Amino acid sequence: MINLQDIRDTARDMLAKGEVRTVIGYRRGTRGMLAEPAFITDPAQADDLVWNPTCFHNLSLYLVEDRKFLAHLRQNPGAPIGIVAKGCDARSIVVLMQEHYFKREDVYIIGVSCEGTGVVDERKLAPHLNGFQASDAVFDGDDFVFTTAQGEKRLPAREVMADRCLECRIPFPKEHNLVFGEDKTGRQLAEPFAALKRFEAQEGGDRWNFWSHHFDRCIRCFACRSVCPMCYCDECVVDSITFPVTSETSAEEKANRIRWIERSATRSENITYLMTRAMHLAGRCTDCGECERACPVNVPIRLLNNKMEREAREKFGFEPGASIGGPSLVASFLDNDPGDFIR
Amino acid sequence: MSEQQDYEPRIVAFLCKWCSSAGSDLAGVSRIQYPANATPITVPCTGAISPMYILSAFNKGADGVLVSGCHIGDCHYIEGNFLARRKMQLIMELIEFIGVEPNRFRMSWVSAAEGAKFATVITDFVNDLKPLGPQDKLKRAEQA
Amino acid sequence: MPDNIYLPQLARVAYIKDEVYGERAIKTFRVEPVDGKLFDHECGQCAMLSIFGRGESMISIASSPLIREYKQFSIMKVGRVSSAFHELEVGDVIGIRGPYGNSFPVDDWRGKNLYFIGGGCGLAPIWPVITTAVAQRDYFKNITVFYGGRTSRDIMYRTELEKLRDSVDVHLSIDKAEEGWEGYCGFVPAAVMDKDPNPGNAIAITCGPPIMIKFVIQNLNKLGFKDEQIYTTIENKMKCGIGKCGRCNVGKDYVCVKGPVYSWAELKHLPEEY
Amino acid sequence: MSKKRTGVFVCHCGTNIAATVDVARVAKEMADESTVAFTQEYVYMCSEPGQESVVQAIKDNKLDSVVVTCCSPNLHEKTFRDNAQRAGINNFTCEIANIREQCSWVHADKAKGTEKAIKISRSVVRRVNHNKPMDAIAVPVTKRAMIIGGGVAGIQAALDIGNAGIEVILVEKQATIGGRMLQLSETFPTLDCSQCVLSPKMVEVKRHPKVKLMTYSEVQEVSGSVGSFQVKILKKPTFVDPDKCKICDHCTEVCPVVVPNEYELGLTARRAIYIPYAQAIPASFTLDEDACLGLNPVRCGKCKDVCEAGAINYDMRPQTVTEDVGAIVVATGFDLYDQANMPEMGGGKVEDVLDGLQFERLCSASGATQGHIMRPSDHKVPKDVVFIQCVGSRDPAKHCAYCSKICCMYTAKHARLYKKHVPEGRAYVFYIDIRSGGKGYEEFVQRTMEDDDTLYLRGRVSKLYRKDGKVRVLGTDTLTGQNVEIDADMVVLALAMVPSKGTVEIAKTLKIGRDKDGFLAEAHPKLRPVESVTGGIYLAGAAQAPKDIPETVAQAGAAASKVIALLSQTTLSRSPLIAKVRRSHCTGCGMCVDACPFIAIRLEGGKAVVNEALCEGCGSCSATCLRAAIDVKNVTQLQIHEMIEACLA
Amino acid sequence: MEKILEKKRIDDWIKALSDWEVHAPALQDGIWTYQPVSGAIRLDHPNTNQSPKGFAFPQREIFFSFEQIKGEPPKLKQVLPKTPQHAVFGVRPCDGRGVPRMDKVFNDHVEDPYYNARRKNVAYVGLACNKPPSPNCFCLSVGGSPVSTDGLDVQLTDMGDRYFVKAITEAGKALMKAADGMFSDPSAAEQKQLKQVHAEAVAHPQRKVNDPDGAPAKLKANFNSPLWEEMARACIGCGICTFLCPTCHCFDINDEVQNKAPLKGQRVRTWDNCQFPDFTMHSSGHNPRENTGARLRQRVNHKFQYFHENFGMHQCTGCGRCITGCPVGIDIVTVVNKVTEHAG
Repeated sequence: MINLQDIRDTARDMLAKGEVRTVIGYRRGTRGMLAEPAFITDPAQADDLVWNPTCFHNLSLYLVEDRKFLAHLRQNPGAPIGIVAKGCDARSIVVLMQEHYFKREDVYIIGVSCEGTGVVDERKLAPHLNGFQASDAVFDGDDFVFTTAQGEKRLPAREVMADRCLECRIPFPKEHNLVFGEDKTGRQLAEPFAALKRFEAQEGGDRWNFWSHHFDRCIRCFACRSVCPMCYCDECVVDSITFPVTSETSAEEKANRIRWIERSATRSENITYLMTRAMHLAGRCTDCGECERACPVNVPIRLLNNKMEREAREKFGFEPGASIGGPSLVASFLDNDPGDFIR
Repeated sequence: MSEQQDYEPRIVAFLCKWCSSAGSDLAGVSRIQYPANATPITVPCTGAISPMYILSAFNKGADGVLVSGCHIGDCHYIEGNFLARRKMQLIMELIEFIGVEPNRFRMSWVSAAEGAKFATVITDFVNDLKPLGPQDKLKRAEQA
Repeated sequence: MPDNIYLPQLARVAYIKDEVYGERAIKTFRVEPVDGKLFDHECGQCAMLSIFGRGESMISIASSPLIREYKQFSIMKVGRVSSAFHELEVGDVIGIRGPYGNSFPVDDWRGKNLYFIGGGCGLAPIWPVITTAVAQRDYFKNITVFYGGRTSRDIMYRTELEKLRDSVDVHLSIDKAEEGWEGYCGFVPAAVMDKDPNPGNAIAITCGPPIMIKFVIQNLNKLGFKDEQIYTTIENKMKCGIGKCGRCNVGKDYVCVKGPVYSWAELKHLPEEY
Repeated sequence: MSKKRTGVFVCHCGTNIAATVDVARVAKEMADESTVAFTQEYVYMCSEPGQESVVQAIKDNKLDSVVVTCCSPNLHEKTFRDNAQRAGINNFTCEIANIREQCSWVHADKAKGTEKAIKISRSVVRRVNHNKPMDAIAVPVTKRAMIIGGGVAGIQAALDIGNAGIEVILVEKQATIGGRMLQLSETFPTLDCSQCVLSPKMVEVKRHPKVKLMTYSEVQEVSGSVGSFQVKILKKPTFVDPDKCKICDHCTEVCPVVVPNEYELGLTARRAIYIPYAQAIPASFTLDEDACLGLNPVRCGKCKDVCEAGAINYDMRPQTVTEDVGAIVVATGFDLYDQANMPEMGGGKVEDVLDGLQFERLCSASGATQGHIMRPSDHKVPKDVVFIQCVGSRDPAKHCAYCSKICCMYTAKHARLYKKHVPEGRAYVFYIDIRSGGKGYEEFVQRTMEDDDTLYLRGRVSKLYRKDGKVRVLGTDTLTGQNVEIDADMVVLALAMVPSKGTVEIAKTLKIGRDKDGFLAEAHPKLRPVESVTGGIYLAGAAQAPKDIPETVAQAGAAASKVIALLSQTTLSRSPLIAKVRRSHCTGCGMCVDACPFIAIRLEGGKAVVNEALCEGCGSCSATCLRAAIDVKNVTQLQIHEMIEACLA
Repeated sequence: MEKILEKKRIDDWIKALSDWEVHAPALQDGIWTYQPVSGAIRLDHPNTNQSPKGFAFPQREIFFSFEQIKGEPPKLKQVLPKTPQHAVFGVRPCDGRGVPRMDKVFNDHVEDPYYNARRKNVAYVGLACNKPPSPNCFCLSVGGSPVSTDGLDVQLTDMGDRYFVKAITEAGKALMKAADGMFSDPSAAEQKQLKQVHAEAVAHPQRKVNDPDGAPAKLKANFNSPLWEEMARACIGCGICTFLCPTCHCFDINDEVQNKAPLKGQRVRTWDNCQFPDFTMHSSGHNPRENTGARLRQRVNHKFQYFHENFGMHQCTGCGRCITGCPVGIDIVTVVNKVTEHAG
């Protein structure tokens, strides 16, 4: 069991001593039970920190934001930034460091083991609450306990837990400066890629019907991209909502930005966007599940990323976020990579 | 049925400059006939082919996309085709995953000496594409 | 206004002149209607110009409203659409819709001294006022034009400015001294201070890079100009031109409708989002 | 920036293009492109008037870029780029659209051919819209050359280059230079002694002040490019100091190990310490590490004990040296087709069936039998000898499709040598037909047939096997239609020539292409026969194709003169089409650094930086970069995007 | 016109609307969206995932197509939408109140022909909220009400086994007339019940903007408050809040090219979003709203200050979608409250 107060004390301590300049963690939001990202700089606010089944955000996103902000101000980081990280989040941090986005010493990883559990999937939870909204959620062994207007609702965790947590192979932040909770690596509530397998079994020959339906529904709000710590590019190659302009940027360069897709959220363009994103996340996605959670229209984005993850694992023995010095998936190869698809 | 017979798949063929493009030149020098469905785009190396190109070609209406380069070990740039092999495998899997016919994407190794093989690769690809009909899944729809 | 405000009218490029070369090149275009006539405009108003296939861009109309035969635009090459404009040739057809925005209250300024203070490509938006005032020279008292570029090669409307000297005071400046340059050397705000214009019965109209405008206004204030006596134009990114697409607002005002012309008295109360 | 003004020049190539492509339509379609200011078609664009018209059109129409739609860029890209430059525009703004090899020659349907030609041309027009003028990169030339392979080709090339005053390194895998020619007894058609001709040249190599000889050495890695290669060479230890070795032969007398002698093609044996031939250069013994009991005085040490010169040193270790050279000649020679592939010829398992090289050694005065022809099984003089030509050659179904070129001649030579040694013997030659093009060659074969009374049988041998102490050869004489059955004392197979094992390896190391038969590919079969596809690497001898000695020597000389010409320049221009970083987009993730095969990219201040001297422009970086922050100049992602679009318009 | 419709007859009513294309909320893929009605409908939905604004302001609108042959002037072809008459069922009062706000935007100063062409063919059949359909509802705070008829053509009120059906506009009357016989006149008891239901609906607790009337002035006063940056710290700059909003109307205009030579393409309007960084970025790279704080302020101020200053009403209708949809918990109620409290 994780003692929340320990996390708070650690944060307060480190902030007070100036060992970290900020602790990025979770605090209670104002909309129901949901936690929201918290940026604690004042030791007195350390008690705002929470740890519960709604702490789903992959906070490493804000390490990226922090670096961008510092770069904008042309400032050096100074003291490291502290971050509360689950297993998947910590692996994202590893990938970011693998990609030199920041240095190890710039980050103080306050790891939190998911132990035998994971975060809640609001979509799975909704039917259980009969339209009511929970005001609080807590871990309790194998159960989650929700507080609602109608009283306490106890649900077996695995019934409402996010698929990715059920399938998680490494629910422990291996890379950390400090870790809370037990290392329960290897625990899986469902087999890896179970949702993917379910999908493949069930959709059989009719994948296209399934996917075209979802590709039609995408509204290209870019929440999947915005919420993803790996989508840190200053300009997205597929559909840009920003472009970096420096004094070196010529008018010609601006005029010649490639329009791989149109701005219209039509099927073909959505496919190209989502597929490119899946390709670009291959070997980098640590299955934090944020893209799918953030999607306002429930496009099953995670399946695409999962598919890539499984291919990389099975065909190339590649595990994303395994080590800071390791090679990236598409910039490396093995002599015996399979080639039987080539004619 | 007649429509199916008349249908001529449009193929974008990314050829590496050193092997497959040279191989296609050899096919030409040897006058080996093959269908005219594939328009070649010569790139320095298969390693230079971004998965974006494949997606974009389908987006712009290609019925099939071919990537062809040097045999493993023969890459003019030492290892470009190794890198390509990985990337192309991934994009192929992804395309298939969403329900696009896997036969719409093809990768082959054709050396500078394999003019006949180049012709065979194109011929086979065209023959495999014909029964699939036009690719309209990833294709940008014509509007108004 | 036409029924469909988004549908541009076709206009033919009748004349192109290179004003400034290099990375931040400026070209001047004159366009004439393909059929019928173009809309009438007032000093300071803008038009949305299209190159079909590339897109639209809001450009201030640089010709005087007194000229009905054509409209003139001076466009700096900065991005996608403006680069396309720089590829145009005489005879090419573009799209044009407008006019958009408010205008300089030129008629209210009759009998006053006018000071025009421009920098870089900021001469274009105030050029219709200058040329209109010169055309109606008798209506106004002294007219003075301050204009500066980074270098002598960045001075636009060079020959036109020389011609102006017949009827108005023209003070040209460049940022750094150059051989053969006889005008002022230094930034435009300093050039203004150098000539010490008198705020009495005067209106100052300024346009240029934001940082220039800021210091020009400070200096004008120092010289005794009241906020009501200072006019400027602002540019924000625009797409629709009619206050609907939502991006050009400064506070509650859509610049494409309520702007781009503001007196400093008005502008200083608006949020600094331009 | 004004609008691009591109000129499109459509070549008919006589009827080569015009027969299947409606060239007028191609020109018309191109004229519709917004950036095309001029189009023209002409019957032979590459002809002088054609080229002139291109130059004139560029000048007259103020064109800033050019697309010539014609044959493969391998043929005339340079021609037209030169013309562009002559007309005053940058040569990199000229591109070729290949509508011949990739279109008209391979399609018969004119409608479809025309459509495809339009797509190809349009894609190149769109590409050229974004071509940037650029200048070639000047690379300083290293005035040294390297020859890989010390056979007659390598020797000739080394001497020619050395004689031009250019330092040259000759790398040979074996313990001696000399190669296959050193194994031959006499050479056709003059029947002069092979070693007598070659030995002086070998000595000259050894003594030449400009030639650095590295025997028993192998090329391991090559990096760099034309004008500046870095070659890593492994020097295997010989355990004998060549300077001290007096070739007194005492060591072999005491060496207890006996292994087959590969120089005698296994016909005899040698010791673990040995000298390949008496004439070996360097004239020194070599200790075969694999065969030796252990390079350890405790275990054996006999050779070291008897060596008065103290030349033997067990402590020698493999050494890797790196040599900088500006050009490389590959002369790695041939092997004979493996008999194991030919079960109908006994698969190498039937006694007294020899290959041509073994027979050379039998005939050679320096060979195992001192020039006496004896059959290996019982050392008797063979009375009936069957020579079989085209073994493995000219058999596209099962073996090598090509003609090995020299077999007709050396078989005739063998028959004559045999008859000289065994005048009473009967020689039979099975042949398909006789190819004796060459000075004095036809006469030579005729003499063999007529003067030496050799029985030439036109036909193939279907089978041979050992029977009653002889080799029974079953064949057909297609001229008489009779089946022929000969009980031979010895059979000599004129096996096909194949690229040597070393050739296969070096092709991989150097990244030079091989042709369909595995020989090294020349850059152009007619116009650039001694150049590999890679700049600065040249080909000589049988590694490129089967050839005889005069041809080999001629090609070696040609390669040498190419090298001399190359190295006479102080700088070379390198293709400027290399990677360029868009710094505003680069996040410094380092994926390009990992993907670059040439270690040409590094991170500096959080951004990728390209080393222009090392970048080869392969584009692996650009396809790996997730944010299109790195591009190969003039093959940018934007250009590929435009080409894709044009192909599908 | 006030009528009673038995609940079970609602499908018959819809069947009778053969001149209309009827849409109603349906649960699909885990979210409620407006779908063409093909069978029975049930009007017990929470707030739909997206607002019904797309009926008049679709995410993609083709303005005109253009064609040009080299050397000739371009040919433009106006493409005004010709939509069938739509009847949109189950529109919540907050979304109903979005309609007049959108009408204002698209007709202020200049009329938008595309919006109007669609808008005139849409009738909104509203459904009063007996209880708040979303935990993030706050319509009462912004001048709305769970029983508001603003922007609606018909209002349905759920009264157990029947609907109280009230025509608000002529279009609404037409919808009811299409199935005249199915309705009965409300009894006095039913009238009373309606009042009762409505009163209860209004009494239901909701989330609350503390000082909606003071908001415009206070937001104006706090334009430069550091609070904006702080509150937007978690903002990821996606477009969810605006895409789901019933009154966000920002758009982009782009030329989509199908063929370059000869040129063929169309000018297209697509939804755009003030939270995207390039929304206001000048070509020069200068961006008046450079960071997430400025962009959050723009969204909130637009809803609660600028619109109010221009039209005398809050643009926000209190549907709560931006709160529910935000992946990082940015909560417009909290934001407005914090800023207004700060102004204190």
